Amino acid sequence: MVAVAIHLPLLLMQLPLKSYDTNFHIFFASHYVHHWFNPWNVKWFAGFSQTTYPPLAQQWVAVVSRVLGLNMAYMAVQFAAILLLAVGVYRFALLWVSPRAASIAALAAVLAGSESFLVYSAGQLATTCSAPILLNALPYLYDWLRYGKGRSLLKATVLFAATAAVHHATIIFASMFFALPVLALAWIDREESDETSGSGFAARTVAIVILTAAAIAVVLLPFWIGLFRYPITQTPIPHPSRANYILSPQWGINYFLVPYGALILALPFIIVRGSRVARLRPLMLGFWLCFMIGLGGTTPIGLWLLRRAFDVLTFERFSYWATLLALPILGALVAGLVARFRLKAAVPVAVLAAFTCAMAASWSHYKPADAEDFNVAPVAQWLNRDGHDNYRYVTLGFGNKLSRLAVLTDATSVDGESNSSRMLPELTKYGGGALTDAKYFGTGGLESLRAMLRHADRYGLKWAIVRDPYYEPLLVFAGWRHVDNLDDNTITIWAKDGVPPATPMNTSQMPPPWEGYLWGTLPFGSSILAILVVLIPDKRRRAWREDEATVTPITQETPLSGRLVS
Amino acid sequence: MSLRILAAGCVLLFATGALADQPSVQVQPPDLQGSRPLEKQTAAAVVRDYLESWQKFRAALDQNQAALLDPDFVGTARTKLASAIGEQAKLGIHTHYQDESHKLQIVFYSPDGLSIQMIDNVEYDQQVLDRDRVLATQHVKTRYVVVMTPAEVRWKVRVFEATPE
Amino acid sequence: MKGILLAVVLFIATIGLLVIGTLSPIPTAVYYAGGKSLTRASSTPQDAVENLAVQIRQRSFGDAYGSLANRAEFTEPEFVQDLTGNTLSLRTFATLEDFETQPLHESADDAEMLLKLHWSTVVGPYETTRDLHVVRNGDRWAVDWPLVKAPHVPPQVIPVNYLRWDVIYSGAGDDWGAQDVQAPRIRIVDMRPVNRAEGVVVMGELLNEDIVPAFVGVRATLLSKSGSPIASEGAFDMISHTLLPKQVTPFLIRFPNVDLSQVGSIRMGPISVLVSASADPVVEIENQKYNLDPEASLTGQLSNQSGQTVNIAHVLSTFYDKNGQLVWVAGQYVDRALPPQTPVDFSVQVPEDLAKQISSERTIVATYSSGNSL
Amino acid sequence: MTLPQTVTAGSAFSVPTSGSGPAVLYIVGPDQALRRDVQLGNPVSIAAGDLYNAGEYLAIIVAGSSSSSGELEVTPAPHPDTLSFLATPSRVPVGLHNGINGAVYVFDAYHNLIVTPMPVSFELSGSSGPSQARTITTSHGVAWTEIDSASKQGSAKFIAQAGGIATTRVIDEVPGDPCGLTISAQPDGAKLRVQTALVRDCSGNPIPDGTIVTFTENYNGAQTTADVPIKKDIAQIDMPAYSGATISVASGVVAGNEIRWGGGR
Repeated sequence: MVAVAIHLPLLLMQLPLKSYDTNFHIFFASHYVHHWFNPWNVKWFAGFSQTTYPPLAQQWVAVVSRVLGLNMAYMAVQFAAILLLAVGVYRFALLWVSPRAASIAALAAVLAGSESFLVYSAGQLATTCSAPILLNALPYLYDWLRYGKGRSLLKATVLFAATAAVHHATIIFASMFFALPVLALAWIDREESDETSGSGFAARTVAIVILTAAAIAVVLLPFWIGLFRYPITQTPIPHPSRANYILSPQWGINYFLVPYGALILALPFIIVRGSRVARLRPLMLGFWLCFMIGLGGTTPIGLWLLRRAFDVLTFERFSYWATLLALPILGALVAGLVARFRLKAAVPVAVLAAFTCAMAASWSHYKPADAEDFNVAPVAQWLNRDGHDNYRYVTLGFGNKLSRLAVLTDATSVDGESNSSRMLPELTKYGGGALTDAKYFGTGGLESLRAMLRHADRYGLKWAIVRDPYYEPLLVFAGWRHVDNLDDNTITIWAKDGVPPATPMNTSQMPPPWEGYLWGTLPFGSSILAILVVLIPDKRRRAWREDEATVTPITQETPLSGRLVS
Repeated sequence: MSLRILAAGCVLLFATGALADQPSVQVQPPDLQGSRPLEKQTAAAVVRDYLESWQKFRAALDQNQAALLDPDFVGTARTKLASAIGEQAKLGIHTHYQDESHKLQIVFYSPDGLSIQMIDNVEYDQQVLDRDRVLATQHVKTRYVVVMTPAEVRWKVRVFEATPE
Repeated sequence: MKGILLAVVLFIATIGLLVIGTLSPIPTAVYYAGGKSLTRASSTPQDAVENLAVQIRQRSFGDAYGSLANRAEFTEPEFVQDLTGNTLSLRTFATLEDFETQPLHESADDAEMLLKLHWSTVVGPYETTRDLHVVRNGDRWAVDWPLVKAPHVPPQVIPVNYLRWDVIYSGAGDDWGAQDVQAPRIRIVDMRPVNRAEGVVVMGELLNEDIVPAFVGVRATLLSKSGSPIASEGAFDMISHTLLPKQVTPFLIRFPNVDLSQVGSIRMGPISVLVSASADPVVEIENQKYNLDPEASLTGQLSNQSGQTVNIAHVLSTFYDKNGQLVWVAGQYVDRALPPQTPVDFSVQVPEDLAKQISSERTIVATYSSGNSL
Repeated sequence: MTLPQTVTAGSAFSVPTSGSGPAVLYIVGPDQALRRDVQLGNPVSIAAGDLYNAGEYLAIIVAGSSSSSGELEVTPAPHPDTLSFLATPSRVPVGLHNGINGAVYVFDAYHNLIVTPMPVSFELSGSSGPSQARTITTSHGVAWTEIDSASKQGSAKFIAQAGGIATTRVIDEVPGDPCGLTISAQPDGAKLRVQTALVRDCSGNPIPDGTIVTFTENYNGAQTTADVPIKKDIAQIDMPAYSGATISVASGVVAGNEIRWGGGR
């Protein structure tokens, strides 16, 4: 109900459209609407394969868009993810703490600043959709490791595969932070109950690792093939989540204060509680490590552990995962406080939680992805008429409206927002992000833009659509002519004379048709299968919950929690 | 001399194409009016683009899709062909053209380089169909006067007219 | 007990990692923090200069101004104008990408430091150098900023008598045979390929032979000895794209990683488009002097003879040997705006290995004036 | 069905038919498709203006499941209605041999190219001097010519005429390169005002305003240059006044005189 009350209105207002990545996901989804089995998208980078990004969340947006349209379909899928997160956190927390604490953890998940930050500011649909699926998979992992139930093995494997189908980074990185503590927990609990031999436990572990790895490999096969054929070799692109948040406090606010909010006050207690209770230690350690990495460049630990990947990853998602890992312990803490101090605790905690959620949800208003909202429809109309779409275009100063424009126009661009999908050397060599934001990437971004403009003829790049006069001098000196104005002269169109019409490019990178069929079938199929297998009833579920309540160490070791449970 | 070699090359090229249901093509040496010399690359490009325009012409009249004409026809030729396609569609008929042979000769290259005129002695089969029912088939042997003008990356057919031989 | 110990270890580890990460930040963190290292107490002349550069890089002009020893000599806006220009210019949107310091002289109470600032701009990087006098003030050092005051343009009325061409085309649509104005006639009057370490460079000069302005570009395609294309590149910004009647522009086209021995022939593709244009601004290039020392360069001043400010100027120089053969083409963006009637210095660098061949030069200026693009 | 062998584009004609009962007549070609309901045994009338695109047509009569067909050739109307007159260039330097060319494609009222030979007259008449005229017979519907540009600048009318239809193009005959470019200098305060004499081409035509004249001053190893547009037939610039400086002038590839300031010419 809290999720409905808080997030449904915000999603109905389509608040995520202001975020960084929402339009990117909608653009990918719009391609799946028209070309479900053909991942080759000609609209960006002079042609690229969408197999470079796991498709499941976007495919669901595409499916739902048949009824709701793309924007609302995105909101619907995002809302489903939020609901699923509450369920996932509850089920995951039940592994560690009492049902009451788990309920509070689920409630906290809905109010978590990092969730709202990712949904409304970052627009990371894939991260926020994959984490709930992962969380829902973990109890089955525990079940399989503890009791060796075949159904749990099946459910865990399918859910892990579905997680991968939504987001590769979640399955590669987050699964470590989440699964290893669960593995340790199962081992601890096994020692206490002595139900399973060590070798049996090891065999189950190996079995599920192999099965899951195989399932993930198959479900995302075209993705892995693409990664193998074209490993990511591009120059790292700066991202402020890799800053030191103490030295760069503005980024500290953005990537630490806002996502964690009032949770920061609880961090010491989470460490203390997680350390004192043996059974919570794996979870606490997982949280601590994820938290430290989530601090980006504030500490060197991220660089030490991730090495080159440090310069490729962004770290707001680590803060998100750290929050989710902290929630069970937080739930127990809050449950204890409320039990002890009743309203005196409940009210301030509720106020802090509400403030955290409100701040993060409204952050996109205070620090918008684009300084100014504007309508790209006139630009799309211009590109779509009089044969303008025979040539490629580049936008300058469009921010994430680049994706919105790409949805609306038939014309193709040399630019795009999916950094891992880029193959053109002008884009990968210099360490700049999207050309439309070239100036924000310093020398690297501007070198990349100049290289692209230099090779305009090669790519049939005739139009530069400019919303930031900053770029005008470059266009003037590089031989582009101002040919038209749009939208009350706030957008100018520049043309390069003598450019031949665009021809298909990068076709050697085009996935063969069979990969397209796999891409259109397996990831989406994994989600359908996940829904079906989760519906298979679990006979021991109730008994397990009861067991869990009794073995929760909080009840045994702390008088506070003892009172809570009693 | 080079144009003769070109002509011979074209004959060879398109004669091999005949094996694959392609028309036979014979390019005769130009009999030029106009003061502008015709480079062999230009002559080859014009012939190539004209023969390609026949493929689009065939497809457009067969499928009643005027949009197929866009890459190859412009001006009067495009207007007239598109109008015929509209009339065909309205009458519920379509026409299948199968060109069997072309004998091409460039006869005029305007001094400004902005138009090339060509004579094509062509033989083709014309089959008029009412949906799938063949109404009539005729073997036609005629002469086309073709005027082509340069567009951005290719020559386009601007005048496409069958005339008495 | 074990749990408390773990918590203590984690707290210590956390604080330790935060301290390491802050005192010895990783390169990415340094980049976002705005400099080579953190600002720290200016206990040496080097620290003082580096702190100032970091503040400039972070565009914390207020802090930078506050740290200066001679701030009483000028106001903060004057200091900011010195760095960013008092009107729109290349400096306005330049970001300080990197800097270097070099001590020149140091005593107990003062020091001379060289500060090289590497700026990034939309048209490419440029570099400025400042000789800084650093003075000791107690246990702190502070920089005397050598302010270059923006030249004051006296109040005056400059008669506007510019020539302008406008073009009316026949309009869209396909009206074959209808008359339209033809593109301007242009001609490549000189062309020379040379082999350089970075690849082949094709340079030359292009003349607008017509009586109307031309918007021009040049493309070169290198062909192998068998006639197949090796590479095709355009002059990009190494050409003045707007050419008035009878005006000549140099051009330079780079082909990285190609050796001239591979090249059989070169196909040049000049293009010209008839455009609306203005004969203004006229920029006089005064006191051009070719210098061999300390580094080969052409220096001089640009003097804007029109009444309109030129925001960005691109100086393009063609260098010839004593036989009049083309030796090199070089360009330099001028980081300051050109106010009317006010000379502004420029310097065009020449490769050292070609320096001694140069006997004469010819320079033109391409200009950008804000709001004048259509 | 008895078809006429040829018909003129846009003209009326009739097709006699034999037999009885209702039928449908199709006339189908690449440029047009017609359908008429007919009563067999009666002639089918095609009204004037119904079949107007020249070309080869297939006429088909369909009666029930049977059909018969024949060829029909539509020829262009004999009278020109439109001339596509390609005249280039729009600007030409004066006194250029064969500098102006024109090509005319002759079309009838239905935009059919008239391929039967017919005379086309070309005439170039300038604001001064005699006009030049010639008549060319079309071949495959096209006639072309080349004409010298006049020696005096100005707008010339280039007229093509065929069968009473005339089309006019305007050719700007423009000055050639500057000829005898000379400069003089006068002190102007601390500066030196350098200006050209009236800038003319070799035929005495004034060079248009806006044409760039390059001034170069050399003094003591330093050089000052300026690209200056001609305004009101002269170009002028203020340059540093150094005694002993040499100042030269050029426009495009044409060099002018050189003067020495303070040291005489």
